[in-house]
Amino acid sequence: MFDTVLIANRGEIALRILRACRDLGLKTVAAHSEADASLRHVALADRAICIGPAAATESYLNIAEIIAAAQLTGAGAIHPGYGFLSENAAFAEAVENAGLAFIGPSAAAIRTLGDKVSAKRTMIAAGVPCVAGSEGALPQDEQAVRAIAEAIGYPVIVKAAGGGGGRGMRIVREQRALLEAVSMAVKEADRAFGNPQVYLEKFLEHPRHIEIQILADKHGKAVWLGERDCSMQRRHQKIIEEAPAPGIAREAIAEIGELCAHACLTIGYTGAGTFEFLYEDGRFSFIEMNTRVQVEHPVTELVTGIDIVREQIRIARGEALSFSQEDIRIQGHAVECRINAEDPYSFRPHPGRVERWTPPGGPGIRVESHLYSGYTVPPHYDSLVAKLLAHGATRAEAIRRMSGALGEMEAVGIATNAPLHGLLMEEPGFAAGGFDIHHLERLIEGGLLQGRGGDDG
Amino acid sequence: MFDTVLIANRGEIALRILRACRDLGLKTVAAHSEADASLRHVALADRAICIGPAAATESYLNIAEIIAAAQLTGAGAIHPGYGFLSENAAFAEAVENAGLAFIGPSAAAIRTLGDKVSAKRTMIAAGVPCVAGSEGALPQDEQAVRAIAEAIGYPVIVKAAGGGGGRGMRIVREQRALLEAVSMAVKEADRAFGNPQVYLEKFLEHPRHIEIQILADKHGKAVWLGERDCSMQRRHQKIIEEAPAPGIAREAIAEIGELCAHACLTIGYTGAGTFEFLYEDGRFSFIEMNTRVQVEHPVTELVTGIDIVREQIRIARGEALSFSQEDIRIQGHAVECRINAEDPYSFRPHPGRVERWTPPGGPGIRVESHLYSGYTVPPHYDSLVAKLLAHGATRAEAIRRMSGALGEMEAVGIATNAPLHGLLMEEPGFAAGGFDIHHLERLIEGGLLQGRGGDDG
Amino acid sequence: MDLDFVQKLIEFVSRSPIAELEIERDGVRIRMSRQGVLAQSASQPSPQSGSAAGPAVFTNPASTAPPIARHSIRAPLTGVFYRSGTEGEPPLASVGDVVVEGQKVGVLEAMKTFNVVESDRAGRIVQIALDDHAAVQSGDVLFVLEDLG
Amino acid sequence: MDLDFVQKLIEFVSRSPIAELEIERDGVRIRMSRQGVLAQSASQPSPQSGSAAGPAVFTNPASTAPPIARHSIRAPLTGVFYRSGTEGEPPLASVGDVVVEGQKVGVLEAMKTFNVVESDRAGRIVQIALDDHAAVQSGDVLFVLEDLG
Repeated sequence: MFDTVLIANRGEIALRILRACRDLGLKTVAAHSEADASLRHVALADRAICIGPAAATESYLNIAEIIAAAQLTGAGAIHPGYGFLSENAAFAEAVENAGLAFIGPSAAAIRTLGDKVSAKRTMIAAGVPCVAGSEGALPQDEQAVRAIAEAIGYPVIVKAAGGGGGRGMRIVREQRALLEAVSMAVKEADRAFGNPQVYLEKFLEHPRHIEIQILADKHGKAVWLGERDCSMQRRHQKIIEEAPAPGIAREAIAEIGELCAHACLTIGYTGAGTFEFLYEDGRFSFIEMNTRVQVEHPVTELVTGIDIVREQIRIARGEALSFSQEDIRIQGHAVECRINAEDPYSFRPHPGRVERWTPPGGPGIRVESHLYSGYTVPPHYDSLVAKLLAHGATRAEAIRRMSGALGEMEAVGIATNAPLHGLLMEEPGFAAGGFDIHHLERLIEGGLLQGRGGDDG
Repeated sequence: MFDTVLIANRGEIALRILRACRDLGLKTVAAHSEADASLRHVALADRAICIGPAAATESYLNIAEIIAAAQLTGAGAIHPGYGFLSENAAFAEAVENAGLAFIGPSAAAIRTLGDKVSAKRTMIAAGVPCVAGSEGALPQDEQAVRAIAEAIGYPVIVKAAGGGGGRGMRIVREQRALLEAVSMAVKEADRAFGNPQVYLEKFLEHPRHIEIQILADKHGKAVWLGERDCSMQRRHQKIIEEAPAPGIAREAIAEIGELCAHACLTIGYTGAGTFEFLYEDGRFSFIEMNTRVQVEHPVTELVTGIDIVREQIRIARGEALSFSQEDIRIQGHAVECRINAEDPYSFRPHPGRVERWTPPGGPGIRVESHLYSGYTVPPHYDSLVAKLLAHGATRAEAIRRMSGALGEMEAVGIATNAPLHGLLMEEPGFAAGGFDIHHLERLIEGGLLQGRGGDDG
Repeated sequence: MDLDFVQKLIEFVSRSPIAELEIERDGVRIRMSRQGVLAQSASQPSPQSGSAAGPAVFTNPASTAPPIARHSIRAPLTGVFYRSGTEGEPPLASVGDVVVEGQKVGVLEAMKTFNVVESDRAGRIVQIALDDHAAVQSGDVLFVLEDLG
Repeated sequence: MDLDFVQKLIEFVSRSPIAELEIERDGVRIRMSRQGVLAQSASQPSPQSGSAAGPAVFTNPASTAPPIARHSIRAPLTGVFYRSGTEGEPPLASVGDVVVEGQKVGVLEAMKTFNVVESDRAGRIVQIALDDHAAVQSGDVLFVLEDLG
């Protein structure tokens, strides 16, 4: 079994993976782009190897180069992190074909669950509740499309089978707008994702985003690690996540959790994964599955005490889960704020040199960040530079601690969205909990940020 | 009741107190010396006030100045932290007389427990097991002293009633050395502590240092929060602490814990406190009580989830403890390493400018430190600059995480003892657990540090 | 002597007031001199040049024509500069174009987002300071405009 | 020669009025020159200005007496300098005293610890550079010794 892991990612998640490997006694290889030689995990890894220029297409997305790097350094496994190649079935396949371990599910599972239509079909078969919709891609026949929409009931949403992250979606509120919306969506989907298939779903007006974390080993055991509420979003990007989800009965979570764990066994899914649901009127509706570790996984780690990345690697090594569903207890409440290098009010990205990085500390505070004083945040990759996490006995305590942590954090030299998070920690809707995924956009439209920021001066 | 707390301390504990106040919604005043204007908590406090020059005698030990600062800034309470005036009964009394709240026990309790002879008498009365010894200060009569030593059994140890931290102690292994040792100790105690009283105790050859954390409110409720093992010491200074103590039955801890909590009620002790014991051959022997928050309190916070400093302040506000003994559960294992600004091999202090401070992070890691990149560690105060804490499901996991954290930590510009801690994390005796308080000194005598450090080059 | 040694040397010199450092050993020679100081000593002022011996490039006493006011459009953030809105399409603005305030003249890609560069005043583009796909730092000049007079 | 050696040299030069330093030994040659001083001397090339321009302290052709070697005892750490071992007692060492290598000549208090300052060679104390209770930085000169000749 492998004793060296090549980390095919960057930033905070690369450091997170390194820490998990280190705790397991595994050696690490940091595969990095030319722009990333100064990253924290590159300095800490047992070995580092440059896999190409700054542009991700030539480095972190370059399958051949990454596999060659693993072979060159004697790494027996590749951890893809999130983003980049983490949900690329061809990559997982190439890794397996090269005789290396891919730390994640099988290529087949990624392929099935990566396509939204086949994922939904799979979930329906596995008994996971899905939002009402066309079972599969829409047919050509216009009458048939109209009938499907009628059966679902307006409003409906047209989605691209190959889409994700909110792209390629159109809401239709009445019959006469349906056919044009579908034909536009087909054209866009073809252009954007190389897959013209689209499908219809019931459009939920005020859903919350609730997701279930699962772990499944290669010995027929799958567990669910509670839920996360990720409803604080802007333009379909999560910015605050928490666990447990306020105001949802534990029995309801347990019921959907059991279904997810059982679905993993049905599908033959192994590793860490997340079932994403919309939640409205007490009903969970599956939207997609993330076949990788997620940005917000530490929220679950704080309330369960389970190291998800370590378990993910252990599973890839063929080890059995060392705990059962009964061993999992939810302790207190955890909140995560994603710290992005961007103007907190205009949301304009703000890469640059961090003259001084002072992370917060103290009781209940966990920091996941690759920043250090003197580090230059490059403009080539996404803007996530740190995750602040607060854990407390209650939700109110976790929020108070986060509020303090945001006030302590210093990233002199770049702009971050910490001030926005600071505002949200004080915002009544957030304090109450249970808001929908449009809450933040509504707040912004309502003037939350008005009169703030240098741009208004 | 007070809404503003004056922090009469510096460094990491001042920041720790600030965080607790902030979580409670209390305002803070940072009372600092001229040398400490650039401290982290001074920047974060609602208000800062300079109380004198760098020398502690003229600032952090200046009772009149501190009380005047509280009155000037409208602070209703003073938190003394640890060290400095934290166990000074005259200070507690002066604070009370000024109409302010002292965050700690009553002046009377500090006075009783600060004198080792009266503390021991109090504990015996309260049923807390003490090491065999003279009940009270030794008499003048030489025959009587000989008889006491004979009754205890050699080896015995002569201790100063006013001493502490290992100072003013002499071991006597046979009768003929007894009287000279006692008369020397009396002279030294008089000179060093202004109190010539000395007492005799059985000298334990291989004791462990085990201590019980307690919290007692002003409503007749006292709880114990488990134990800490602080046996890794050098020259009577703790450098690593952990909880729970390896290899001691939970029933034994519960028994001594109950006695301590009960003793608080008997004594009328309120606030946070620590009963320190030597532990040998399955027996606990009380040595002293610390009537303040301790450096190592976060170890207990990690395994219990209880914020000790916050509870301490709540108690001073007259609030009742919000939990009972049954609510306290020990979760996993925690280890703390004290990071001192000193050469890790020669132990020579090393103040100076910290060009870059990169604390460790990730799962299970907590950092308590006032350092930041660009901060200058002054030579005027003690060398503790950070506390690294690791929490894990098991002791082995906590140690592995600590090992990684020590490897990640960077304090460019000063020397720290992190490399020594790194060695100890790998040391078989530490890994086994249950070593005595002489373990580290034996390791050093045995050559642990030989061939290391620049001095040997 | 290895790389660490040289790196350390550079750090030491950087943090010190040392102007030059030269080391020679076993046929290996290291010499370093501080930036700035070298430049300073290189630009030795000849006595004739007088007190005005500053950076002559900014003064052009021969010029007599009234200057046409120029204005730079600068990069609002660090990223990659694109002259086109979409790959393959013609540039949004070229030399000689007259632009109005608020007109889209380029795109900056940074951190997976595309950010419009707008002209912050009206004028005629007389220079495009950077090539398509160039990496730019926040504040770099992208376009030079001339007032329409 | 190792890195520490060069670093120490740089520190020494930094804290001294030395303008340039050159060392050659066993095929190893180290030369360093101070910032500012170099620029200054470079920009004053007039030969008439005489000896006042250069670092005259190093050249003294008029001197005929053989120089007596001097040596400094430096602070091993940053802290407070005490001349006595215990408050109220006489100083451990005074000007004119002859000391041997390893002799305790002072105390440095730092971070609540007391650290002995030992003489690192034999000699006669000709100067005590700092007052009792003075704050010192690591590397500061505490005592100047003269060789016993």
